[in-house]
Amino acid sequence: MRISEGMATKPVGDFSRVISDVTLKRQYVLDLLFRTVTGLAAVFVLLLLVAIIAALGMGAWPAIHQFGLHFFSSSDWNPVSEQFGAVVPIVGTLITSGIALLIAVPVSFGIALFLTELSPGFLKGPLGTAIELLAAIPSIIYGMWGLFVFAPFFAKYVQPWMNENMGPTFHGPPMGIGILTASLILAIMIIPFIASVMRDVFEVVPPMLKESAYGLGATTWEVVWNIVLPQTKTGVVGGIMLGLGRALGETMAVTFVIGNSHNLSRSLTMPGNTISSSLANEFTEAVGELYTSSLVELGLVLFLITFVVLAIAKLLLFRLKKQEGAQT
Amino acid sequence: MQETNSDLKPKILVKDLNFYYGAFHALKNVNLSVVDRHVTAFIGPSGCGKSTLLRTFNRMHELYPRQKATGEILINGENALDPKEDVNRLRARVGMVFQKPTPFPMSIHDNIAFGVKLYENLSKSEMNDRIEWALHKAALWKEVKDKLKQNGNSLSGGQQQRLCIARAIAVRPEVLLLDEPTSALDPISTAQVEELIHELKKDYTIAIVTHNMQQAGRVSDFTAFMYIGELIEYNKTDKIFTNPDQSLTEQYITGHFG
Amino acid sequence: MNLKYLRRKIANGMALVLSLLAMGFGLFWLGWILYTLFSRALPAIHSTVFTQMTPPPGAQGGLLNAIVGSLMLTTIATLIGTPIGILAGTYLSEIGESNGLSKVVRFINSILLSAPSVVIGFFVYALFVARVGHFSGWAGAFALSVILIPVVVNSTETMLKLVPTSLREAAAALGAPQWKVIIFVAYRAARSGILTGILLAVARISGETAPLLFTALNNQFWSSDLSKPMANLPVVIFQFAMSPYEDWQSLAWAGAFLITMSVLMFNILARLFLRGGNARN
Amino acid sequence: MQRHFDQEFSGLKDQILKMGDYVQESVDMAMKGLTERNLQHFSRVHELEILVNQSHIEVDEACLKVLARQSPLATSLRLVFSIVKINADLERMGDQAVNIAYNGQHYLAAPPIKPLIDLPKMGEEVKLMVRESLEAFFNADIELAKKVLIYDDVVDELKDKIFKELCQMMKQDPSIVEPALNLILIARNLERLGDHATNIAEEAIFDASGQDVRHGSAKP
Repeated sequence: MRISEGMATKPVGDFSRVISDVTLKRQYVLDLLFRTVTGLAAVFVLLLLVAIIAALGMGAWPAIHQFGLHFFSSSDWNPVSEQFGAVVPIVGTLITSGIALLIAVPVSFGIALFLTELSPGFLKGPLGTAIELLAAIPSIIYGMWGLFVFAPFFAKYVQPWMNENMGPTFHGPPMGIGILTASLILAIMIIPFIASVMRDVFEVVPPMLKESAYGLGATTWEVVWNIVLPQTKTGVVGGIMLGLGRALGETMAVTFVIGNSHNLSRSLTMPGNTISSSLANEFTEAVGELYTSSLVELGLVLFLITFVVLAIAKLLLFRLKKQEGAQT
Repeated sequence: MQETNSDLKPKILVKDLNFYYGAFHALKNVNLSVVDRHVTAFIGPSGCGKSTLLRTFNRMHELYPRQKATGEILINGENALDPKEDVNRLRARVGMVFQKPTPFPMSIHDNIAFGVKLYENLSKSEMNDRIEWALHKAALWKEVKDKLKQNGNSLSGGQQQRLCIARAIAVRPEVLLLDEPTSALDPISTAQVEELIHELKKDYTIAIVTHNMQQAGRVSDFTAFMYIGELIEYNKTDKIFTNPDQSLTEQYITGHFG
Repeated sequence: MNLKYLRRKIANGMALVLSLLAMGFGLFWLGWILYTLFSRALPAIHSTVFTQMTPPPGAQGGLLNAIVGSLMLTTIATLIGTPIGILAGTYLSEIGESNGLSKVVRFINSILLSAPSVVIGFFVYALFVARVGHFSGWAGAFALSVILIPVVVNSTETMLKLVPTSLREAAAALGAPQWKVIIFVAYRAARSGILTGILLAVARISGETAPLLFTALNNQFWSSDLSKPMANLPVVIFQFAMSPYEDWQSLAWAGAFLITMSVLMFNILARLFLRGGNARN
Repeated sequence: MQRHFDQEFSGLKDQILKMGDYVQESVDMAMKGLTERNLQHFSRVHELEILVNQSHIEVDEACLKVLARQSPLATSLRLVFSIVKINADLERMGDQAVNIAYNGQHYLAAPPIKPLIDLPKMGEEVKLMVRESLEAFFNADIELAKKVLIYDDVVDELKDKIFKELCQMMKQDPSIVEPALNLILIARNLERLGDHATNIAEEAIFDASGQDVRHGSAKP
């Protein structure tokens, strides 16, 4: 490995002494500039949130001033008499998201289980992609499909049967649209989010861990339930929270199928409202400061709800992580 | 390797160096000199501060706000730790090669040109000469001369590491810091890099951190043994490896701990 | 074979069957929705969709103004949002890293990321539309960019974090100033990841409807004036679908098909980019 | 690819080669002094001894360094191992040459008791053994090394013959006991030199093939 040729013996210079101060100065200035510009962009993101809260707060002020806490206890929503209470949309939001989660979590878990443990190798990729496709479809498509295809189907085939065979919670005129339909569509929408997060976290469980459980004679189900799930609970909770956040804020799909009614009904098959659907349906037509302002307050409430969900999720994740840290 | 002491002039003089990671005192009153145009190896168990010491020589630690060094590091008599000393210029003078090969995501040619372009305005042909020179020095020219346009990542691990050495040399530094340069390489590539170190010490002052004792023995002229942030023993490698003064050094190189 | 073992076997079998059913459940909806989309949209797609303006009820027409409007809004939103997003993401990953501002901005970004899009539409309405007194294309584009920014910030930060520290240190060790390290080394190494993030963000905003309802609204006619209300696909789809007119509904399906395809295309592109980038590195 | 480390090993070999030259010259001079009755040659032997002793220390140090720093394995390990032992052999051989010079000096102080025939012959044999054993080592020539092992028997026979003859002479004429003893001691030192040469030959075989042929553990 001799270094041959004359090239190798060029002098090693003390050239670095001649690096000019001008170059160094220019570099310093450009560095400062770069840091400032990126810092300003970061501050912009911060200001964005401040601005959102401020704008919503200011917009909502007349309503807050007028109704105070009454806004949260009244279910009266009357543009004509300018009486606005938010109970119906808030409850609607919580109920639709809750039901959606109830359906979506077990199904997503099943899908993730199938994709990681059962599916033959050649199907894993295509099936995973198919589920992710479900997430890529814009929400307005879900809404149209719900309105034009699913709701009539539901009204014709499912609702009559429910009216006969189930409790009053499921009774109502067979219109197809209503809280339950909205919840179902929300569930379908958030399944891919939860399922793909679950699959991702299941897949990173070290094979050795699973193999040692199989080595003791555990069944697939026992391995997943007793080894994989506890190992990945942080990720699973994160995925569920992601889905819940989606469901709470989802606007278009719900707007199409919920029926936009400000009456609180005992039945899940009756039309109802969520915060986001009220906004989408009514905002462009709202007249009068108080009406608009009440809608803005609704938006603020929705924002706060998603914020609280996010905060709870972060806290939960933090505590789970701490527990895991303590265990090991 | 016969040499008289008059050949040995210090290139780097470390005086009362202390280093802190936040509240953790990582280097404690280190004093030593790195000899010009020789290889000095830093050995010691993990966490002994050998890499930390190396990284203060080009103020690499300043990339991280919580790390702080006090004391003096005189390179050619000038204090490198002096805040007035421009850190970028210092780094151009004190090159560094890392544990894992770090080819930039660009062509072999651009990898080497990147550092050169920072402080020199070379014509195209001058630049090509410089690149060829550096690749020769790093004993890589023959292997890559036909694929200079290829991405640096397309090379094998050992070649990547030699590319990184070529990249460091191309800037023509005075000192070359090698931070466990072969720990990610296979034995053949390791031997090639070690061979290269022998060639390079004719022109450069080299400081190498290694956790491979045999490697320190093979490549270095001087060895510094460190333990929990302190410099325990510093001497000619022959001396350290056959008859160390400190029993701690003896225990470490005989594998009784660490 | 003892009873306990049998019970375990049965539990396992049931769980596996249920998991298979869940998979089928998911695929069933996907199939149904895609079938509906294709079967309703394909008959509605004529060349007139791309050449004519949105019609009044009962008349012949297309979606040209809406398509152009959507393209303009998305492009402008991307042009506004991407640089800000990348720069802010760079700050979080490279410059602030663990300082107070970064921590706050990172948290705020996660709030923005999960903020309902309808609320963002509201915000832009209050900020612009209410002040100027009318809906405008600018407002719509801005709303979309507010949705896009947190996505880009997040993906840029994540992708830059994946760039090995040693690569940055290697560049710095040559004497490169920080801006050169970031632009010529870190960005290059994270290139495909950052691009993927942008594509996914664009995919997300191109299907957004709610914020546009309050900002760009709609325009029956050709308009390339961004300071006026502007036609765009999502809102046209919403209005036409909710209308009682057959023609409009059928145009809505055609529009729905178009945005679904473009969203899917962006998603696929993003995947290809990520894969190509991984293969190269 | 010529590697730096190979250079270091060939450096070791050069050092031991030089030492071997000293020893050969030393034996040569000692015998020459005896046969030519020239005391000057003996003083050269003493000069050479200093050089041999210096080399002895240098080679030891160099081997230690190489072992400590290069952690040689397989061929290179055997090489260093052999060099360490050959180094000891050569040093002893240097001493034996000095002994021969010493006894020779004493022998020359008195008039010769007989014409020297077998002793010079033995000296030639031993010199050949020393030369060929070193040659065998440097050239990794196993055949040559085996030849050296056979010479050893010749040398032993010569020694026996000289012993018997001188014992006979001493019985007949007790006044020559002192010079005769000097000759016997020279023969004995020559025999020892032969033994060391045999050791070197055995190391040569070990170094070249990894086979241990000492103590008849494998027949040459």
